[in-house]
Amino acid sequence: MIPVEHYVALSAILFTIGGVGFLVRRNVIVALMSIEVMLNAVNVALVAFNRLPTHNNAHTGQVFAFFIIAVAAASVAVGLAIVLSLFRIRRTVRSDEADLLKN
Amino acid sequence: MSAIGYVYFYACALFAVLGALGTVGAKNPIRGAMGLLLMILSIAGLFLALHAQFLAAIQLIVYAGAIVVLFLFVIMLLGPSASTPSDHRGRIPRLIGAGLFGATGLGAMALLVSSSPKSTIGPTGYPSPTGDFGSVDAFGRIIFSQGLVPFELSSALLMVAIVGAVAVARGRHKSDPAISGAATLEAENVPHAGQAPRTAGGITREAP
Amino acid sequence: MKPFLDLFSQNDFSLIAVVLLMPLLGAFVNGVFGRRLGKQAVRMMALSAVGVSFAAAIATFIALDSAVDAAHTAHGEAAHTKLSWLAWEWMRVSGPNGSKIAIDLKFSVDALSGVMMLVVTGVGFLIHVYASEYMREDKGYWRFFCYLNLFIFSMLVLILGDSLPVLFVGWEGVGLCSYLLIGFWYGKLPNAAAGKKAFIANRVGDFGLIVAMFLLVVYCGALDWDGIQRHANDLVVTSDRPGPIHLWPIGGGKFEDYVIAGIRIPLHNLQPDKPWTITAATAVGLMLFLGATGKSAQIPLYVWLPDAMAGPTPVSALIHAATMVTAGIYLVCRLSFVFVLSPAAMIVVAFTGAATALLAATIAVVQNDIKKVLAYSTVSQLGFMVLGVGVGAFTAGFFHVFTHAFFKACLFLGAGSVIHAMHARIHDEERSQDMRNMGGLRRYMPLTYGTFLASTLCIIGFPGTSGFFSKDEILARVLIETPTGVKLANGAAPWQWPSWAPWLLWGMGVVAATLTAFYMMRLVFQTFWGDFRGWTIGRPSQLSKSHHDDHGHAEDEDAEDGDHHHHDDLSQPGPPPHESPRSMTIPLLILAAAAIVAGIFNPAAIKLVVSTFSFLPLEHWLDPVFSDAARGITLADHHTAHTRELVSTFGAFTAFAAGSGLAYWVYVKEKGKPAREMMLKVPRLYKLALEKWRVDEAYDKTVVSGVDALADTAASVDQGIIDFVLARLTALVVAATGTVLRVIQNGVVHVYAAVMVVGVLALGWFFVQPHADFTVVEQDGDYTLQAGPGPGYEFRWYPDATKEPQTKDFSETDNLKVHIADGKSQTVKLEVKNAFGRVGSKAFTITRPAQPAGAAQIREQ
Amino acid sequence: MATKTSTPALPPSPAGRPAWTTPLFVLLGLVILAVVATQLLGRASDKDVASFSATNAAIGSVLPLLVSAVVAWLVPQGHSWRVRLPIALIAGLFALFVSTMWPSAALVETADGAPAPEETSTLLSWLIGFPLAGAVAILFLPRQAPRLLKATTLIVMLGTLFAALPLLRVDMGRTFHFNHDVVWIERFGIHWHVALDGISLWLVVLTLFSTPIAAYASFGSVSTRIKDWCFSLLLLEAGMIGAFVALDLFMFYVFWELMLIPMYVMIGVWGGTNRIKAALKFFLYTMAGSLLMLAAILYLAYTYGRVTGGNASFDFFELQRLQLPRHVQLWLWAGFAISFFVKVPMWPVHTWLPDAHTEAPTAGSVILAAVMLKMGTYGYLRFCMGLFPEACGELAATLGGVAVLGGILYGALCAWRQDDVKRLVAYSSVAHLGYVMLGLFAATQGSIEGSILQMINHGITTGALFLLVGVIYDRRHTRMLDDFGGLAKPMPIYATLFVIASMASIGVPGLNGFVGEFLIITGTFSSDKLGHVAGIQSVGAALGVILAALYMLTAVQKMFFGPVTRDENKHLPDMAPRELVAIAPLVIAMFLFGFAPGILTDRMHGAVERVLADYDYRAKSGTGGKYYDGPIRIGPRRPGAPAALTSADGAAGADEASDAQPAGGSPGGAPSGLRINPHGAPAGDPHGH
Repeated sequence: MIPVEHYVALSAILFTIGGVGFLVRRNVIVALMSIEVMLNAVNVALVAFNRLPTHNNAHTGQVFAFFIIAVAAASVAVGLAIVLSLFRIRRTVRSDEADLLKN
Repeated sequence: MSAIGYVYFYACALFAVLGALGTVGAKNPIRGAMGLLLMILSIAGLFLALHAQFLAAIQLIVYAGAIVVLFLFVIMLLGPSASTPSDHRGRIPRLIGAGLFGATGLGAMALLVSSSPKSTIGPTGYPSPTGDFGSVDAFGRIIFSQGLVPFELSSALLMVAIVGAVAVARGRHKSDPAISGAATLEAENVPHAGQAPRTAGGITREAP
Repeated sequence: MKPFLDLFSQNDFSLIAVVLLMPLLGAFVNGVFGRRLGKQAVRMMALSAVGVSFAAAIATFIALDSAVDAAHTAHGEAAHTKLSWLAWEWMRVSGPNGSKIAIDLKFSVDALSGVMMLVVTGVGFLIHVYASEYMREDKGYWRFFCYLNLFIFSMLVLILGDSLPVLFVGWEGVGLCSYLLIGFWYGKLPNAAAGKKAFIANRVGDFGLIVAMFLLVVYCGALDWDGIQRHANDLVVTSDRPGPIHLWPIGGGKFEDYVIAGIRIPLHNLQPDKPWTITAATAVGLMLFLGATGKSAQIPLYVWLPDAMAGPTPVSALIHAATMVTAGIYLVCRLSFVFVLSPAAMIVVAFTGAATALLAATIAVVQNDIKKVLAYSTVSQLGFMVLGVGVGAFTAGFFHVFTHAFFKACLFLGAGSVIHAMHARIHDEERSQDMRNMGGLRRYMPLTYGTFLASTLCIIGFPGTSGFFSKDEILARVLIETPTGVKLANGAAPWQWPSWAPWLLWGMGVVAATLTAFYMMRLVFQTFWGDFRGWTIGRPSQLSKSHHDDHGHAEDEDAEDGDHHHHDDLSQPGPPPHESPRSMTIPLLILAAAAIVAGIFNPAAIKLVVSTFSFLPLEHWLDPVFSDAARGITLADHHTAHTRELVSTFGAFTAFAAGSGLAYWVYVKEKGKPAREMMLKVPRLYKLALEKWRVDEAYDKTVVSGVDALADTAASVDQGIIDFVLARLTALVVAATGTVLRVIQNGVVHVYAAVMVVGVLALGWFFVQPHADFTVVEQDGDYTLQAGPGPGYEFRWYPDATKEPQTKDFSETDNLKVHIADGKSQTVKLEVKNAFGRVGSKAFTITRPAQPAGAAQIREQ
Repeated sequence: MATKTSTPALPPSPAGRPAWTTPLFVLLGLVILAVVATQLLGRASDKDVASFSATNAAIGSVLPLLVSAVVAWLVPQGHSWRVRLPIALIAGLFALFVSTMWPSAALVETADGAPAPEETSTLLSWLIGFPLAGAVAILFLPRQAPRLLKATTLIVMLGTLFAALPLLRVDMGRTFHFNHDVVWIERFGIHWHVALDGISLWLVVLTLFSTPIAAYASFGSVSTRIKDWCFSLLLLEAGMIGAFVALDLFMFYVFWELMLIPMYVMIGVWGGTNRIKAALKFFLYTMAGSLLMLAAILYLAYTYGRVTGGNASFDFFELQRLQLPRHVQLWLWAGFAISFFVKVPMWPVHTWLPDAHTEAPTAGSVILAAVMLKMGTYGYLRFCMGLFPEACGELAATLGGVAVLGGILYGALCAWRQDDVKRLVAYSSVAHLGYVMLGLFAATQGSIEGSILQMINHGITTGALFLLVGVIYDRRHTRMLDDFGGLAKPMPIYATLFVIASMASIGVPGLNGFVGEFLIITGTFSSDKLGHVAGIQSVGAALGVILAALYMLTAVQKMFFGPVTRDENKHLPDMAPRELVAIAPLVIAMFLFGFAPGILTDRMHGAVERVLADYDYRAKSGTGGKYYDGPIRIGPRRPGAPAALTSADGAAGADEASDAQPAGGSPGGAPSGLRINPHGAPAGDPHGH
């Protein structure tokens, strides 16, 4: 059986990749996708921990992951709507052009 | 069994990491979306290995079926503008942040692995879960009993998200949404212009 | 009468309330309804108010007399008797050592205040009668009588108040009325300014009074007359707290070197070897006297009184000559037992009085304005009174107050009568009061002249008149009596007068008396003798009636400013000046008569001639009041006294004779030629005297401009420094910081995300690190240490840090109980391991003090 | 501005009106009769106390009616019923007030014999609630009906005033009354705790008294946004009352901030030309101070919870039990004191006051001067001296110097240099409150009573002055001294009232200003808290009386005397009925409290004694201050503290269960037997070990 640490390590790697992607990429769509990567990483960790014998077959982690998926769906929907809106205003999807707050 | 399990895990893990790297690294967002799809599929595989069959299904349906498609849809809608040329603006802080973030992530992982109790890692593995762990039945029982309120709230959240998405994406005015939206935002940046009628009331007192 | 008086008991003598409240009622009615009442009603209200008050005062005085007699028969000797009436408790102040001193709104009449009360209501009534005619044409008639009645009320409160704060109410009340009446014709700026000047000069005196009051509260623990008298000796206590007053270092503090940032400021150089102290009696005496100088127009605060003549003439007569200005002398007499404790304070009083008398007389000699001369003569006479009380001759000083009230009131009213007459043609205020425009008035105004002359004879000390007796008494007493104070509590004698002081004072007094005789006779000769210089006197038929009729004081309220400056065409002949109407002359006659005969109340000078003479009613009457003060006064022995009295009387007589003779020679014989020659010979000296020695200007240059500069500095510091630093500078700093921070806010989401990463990093580090902390609760040597919680914390306790831990492994036990014996200390250590397996530790040293009730001391290592 | 009423010259007919002379002499006779009658009655009273008190009671009930009637008759003809009726009512109210409050032995006797008046424990909460409810009600009224809005506001305010009358019927003694304690937020130990003692009584009464006056006066000059104005006024009143009666520090803070907002709005919306700047300055200064206070309050509450091992508590009496070492106490003291000093305002944080006053509308100035500044002095007296006596004692001498130099003298000098009447009065407030603070620092019975008296009197006097300045501002739209001159001619009544108010402000004895100053100065000199500088400080304070005359009389002279220099001023109308009615109660109060301050001080003796006993108990060792030294711990309750809901005595026993238990006691059942025997609980040292 695979030790849970492996899953956690995988989760950490995915999370880091997603985080770095979010920070480095300026394409808003890609940034959103990076966020999805991070959320998925978290899901992996949660589901893995849920397998630990200390949890007595409870579904806590899985339920949590389920809700995260729901929230991710919502965030993507709104996020992409914002991307469209931004594109309409600035004709770009580059996040560093989206500095309307600055002025 | 054990060996197959390892192989399966590592294969899925490898694909997941590759997919993630593809998502993050691809110049073309379409490729990024494909990478995301790859990662999602791999993770769904991992979920199966973790006795989370229902979740794996949900992962496929919601992520692969809805979210990735939505991404693709938007990318298509934007066309060539979706992929942006790189420039140097804000690159250094971004790289520093990314570096810090990466270092932290990896450091946290190292710390975790080094400090976790050795006894829990072992070849014996965990006992298989009893009954219908991870199945739709079991999941549904929990969702509709203990988790009913959050579940209903999540539906409300999705509702709100849909309405919000429609409202945001639709723009302000039906006629010429692009220009008028920009114009409104510009107008709001002009100080006080919008408040003129309100302050007038206060000033009238000074009139003798 | 007797059954009526029997209604009132000695301690609840509410007839005093009638005396007091009648004028108040008059003021109220005239003030609120006067505008609509019409002059007749206003006049009737005002006169009846003061009249009833006067009648009640007489009744009170009779009752007092019988009470004094009763006390006399009861004790076998004259005892201090008073009738009192308590309205209600006014307030309660903090005394020494947390005690509370009740201050009552209580009024009392004793021998001293009884006489003053009669003078104030009596003279006040006469002046009301006079004023009702004098002010007939004024639009502010009702206002005038409102103020005048209010003044009588305040003056009565001042006199009848049974404690210093109640006196202070009257004190300020008369000041307020004086302010309002000086500025009565407020349309003219100089009048308003003079009122303000008077009020502020008086306010300086009030400062002294307030200081004296709190000193008395702490030292005597009382503010009512009896209480102060009972505890007066506490004022010279030198030993225990509160002790003498430290002038330097202030309050008896100690200067030590002050080190700031390594720089030593040698403050110890300011520390004298022996602190400079004065007794509380001296301090109280000086402070009370500061109050008196304000109200009684002594150096240095006399400057307001001459300016105060801007008010209507009856006001000058009532307030600024007869009554209010004597309040200071009344105060000194009232608290004579405090003053005599301090010869040092007394010498200041005496010399201030003598100097004022002399200075004011020199100014009066050259003035041409009839009211100015009288004003300075008032200041000078007040100086005499102060000189009298300053040497301890309280009866003599007070007697001069009494006689002066009559003759000075009469003089002012006479002057008013003259001005009234002059106003027939000369409407300009300054010129209508100028003596150079008068002359020969005795032909046209015989009654005025007669009364004026009688009062003048009094003031210059014509033998046999009241002024002669009172002034001579003062001068004689200067030589006979010396305040020596009482022994201090430690047995030491207080500071004593130098032996030359009485003679110097006497000399100043005699010179001042000579000058008085000179300038007063000059006034009479210039005004009433010789030829009329105002205008050509022609037949009445040649004149239009209008000229004659509108001599009413044009300062009526509705007149436009400047309207009343008729261009008096004095080259045209006019009617002769006319005698004043009856309601003006009758008060004059009464006052003049009183002035002449008032001497019989204390004709001490007769004793020189008839040694067995002992008809001294006033002295006997006031004896109980001043008996307590007598212990601080040393009299010359009988023989010396007799000689000195003779010398003094001779001196006084010479002064009168020389002064008036000189005036006769200069102004009647030589028609003023010597005066003009003198004027030309020493023009600068003359000018200086005419300009009142430029004291006002000197005050302007020093005190006033000093305060001015201080105020300017304060105002500019307020705006320029405090407001700048606190408001504008902080705003500037905030704005600058904002400018700097705005650079970071570049609107790029990625940068924000990067910054967030840094924050998350810091937080993460905090959670990864374990934090060992605990609180200590003590209960009789049992110390309970409670560790603070944290994520996944496990604990290991070391009850003694130098020894082994309590348990070898980390456990969930988050508290530890240790017992520490008295006076012992112990170091306790805690190690904490968190979920990440990291270990932190913290150690405390707990010290339990030896005393059983003491608290534990915890020091962090 | 139609003033047909007062000035127009009724040309007095030379013969006068003989009809009037009769009443005059009737009056004269009446006074003599009254004196003789009291004399006879007084005789009788010696023999028979009962009959005297019965007479007294009869007089007490008839007197107000009589006074009203007489005053209505006395008001000069030419004034309409709109002046007569309110003034008669005001006079009647005052007569009632005096006859009930008169410190007389006979009355106390009856009070002792009869059962003590019932105390409604919720009364104070109602007093806060009425204006608050009124404010909410205003929101539902139509903006287009200004008369309705104004009437509602006034009715609510007067209703609150009348509802407060039972407060005056209770003999205050040493303790707190009308205690109302309900758990508000249980988790943090926050209570709704209101109670009243002899100190806050008068401040509450002052608030209730001056707010309707300000409101009524303002309705003549404020014409825009009436709805918002009424709302602000009512909210402000609720906030001020709440702050004066709150004994829970959290609650106090809430009300403290609550009253800030309406005032900010009032200055910012209805103010003068620089109103925005002034409002911002006012807000920032006060806010900066109050945030420090918030931090200190939170620290105290948290520490309390930590030390007792139970919940945190914001209750004043509980927090008073904390014994804090020097370094802690000084910081906490600073947090509180700076907040209060800003509000007072003390030098050097006073510069917001002139700006705020100058720009505020008249009613805003009146309320600001009359009540809000007292918040600072009251806060210092209640909270700083109650919670940190050692720190107060240690710094008293220094701060006394600041109060004298920076407040009394510096404020007066600055006032002298102002060209703007409102600024002048504002700086005079700085000087007057310097006296108040000096009295508090001196901390003797007399000086504290004097300080409270001075707070009330300053409220009355300065309130009146601001009202009067508002009157002339409404006519001329300027406040510059140079724009006036000779106003006594066109506006005699106005001039008279202004001079009376100035004299009260100067501190002429017989008017109210004097008593407080005198008590403070004598109290300061006899104080042992100020060390060796007590003498020089009281002399400095006495010097202030000269300067007060200087600046006030300069202003009076420039405004009213001399020739009328400007044509605009020649035909100004005199006081309008509304203005007269608004100012009348203040003028009556000036005379009343000048001659009978006992009415006020009688009720505060006990409370001041208690405050001093608490204060002296810990700070008695004089300027050094004998601090408790050691870890923070909790002491026993002070006597006189009402039994609070918090069972802190149980909590002090460190029972862990207090989390589960609703902090002792039941929230619903406010203890009924709260009224502590006013003569019990001696001032002794309860810690006597």
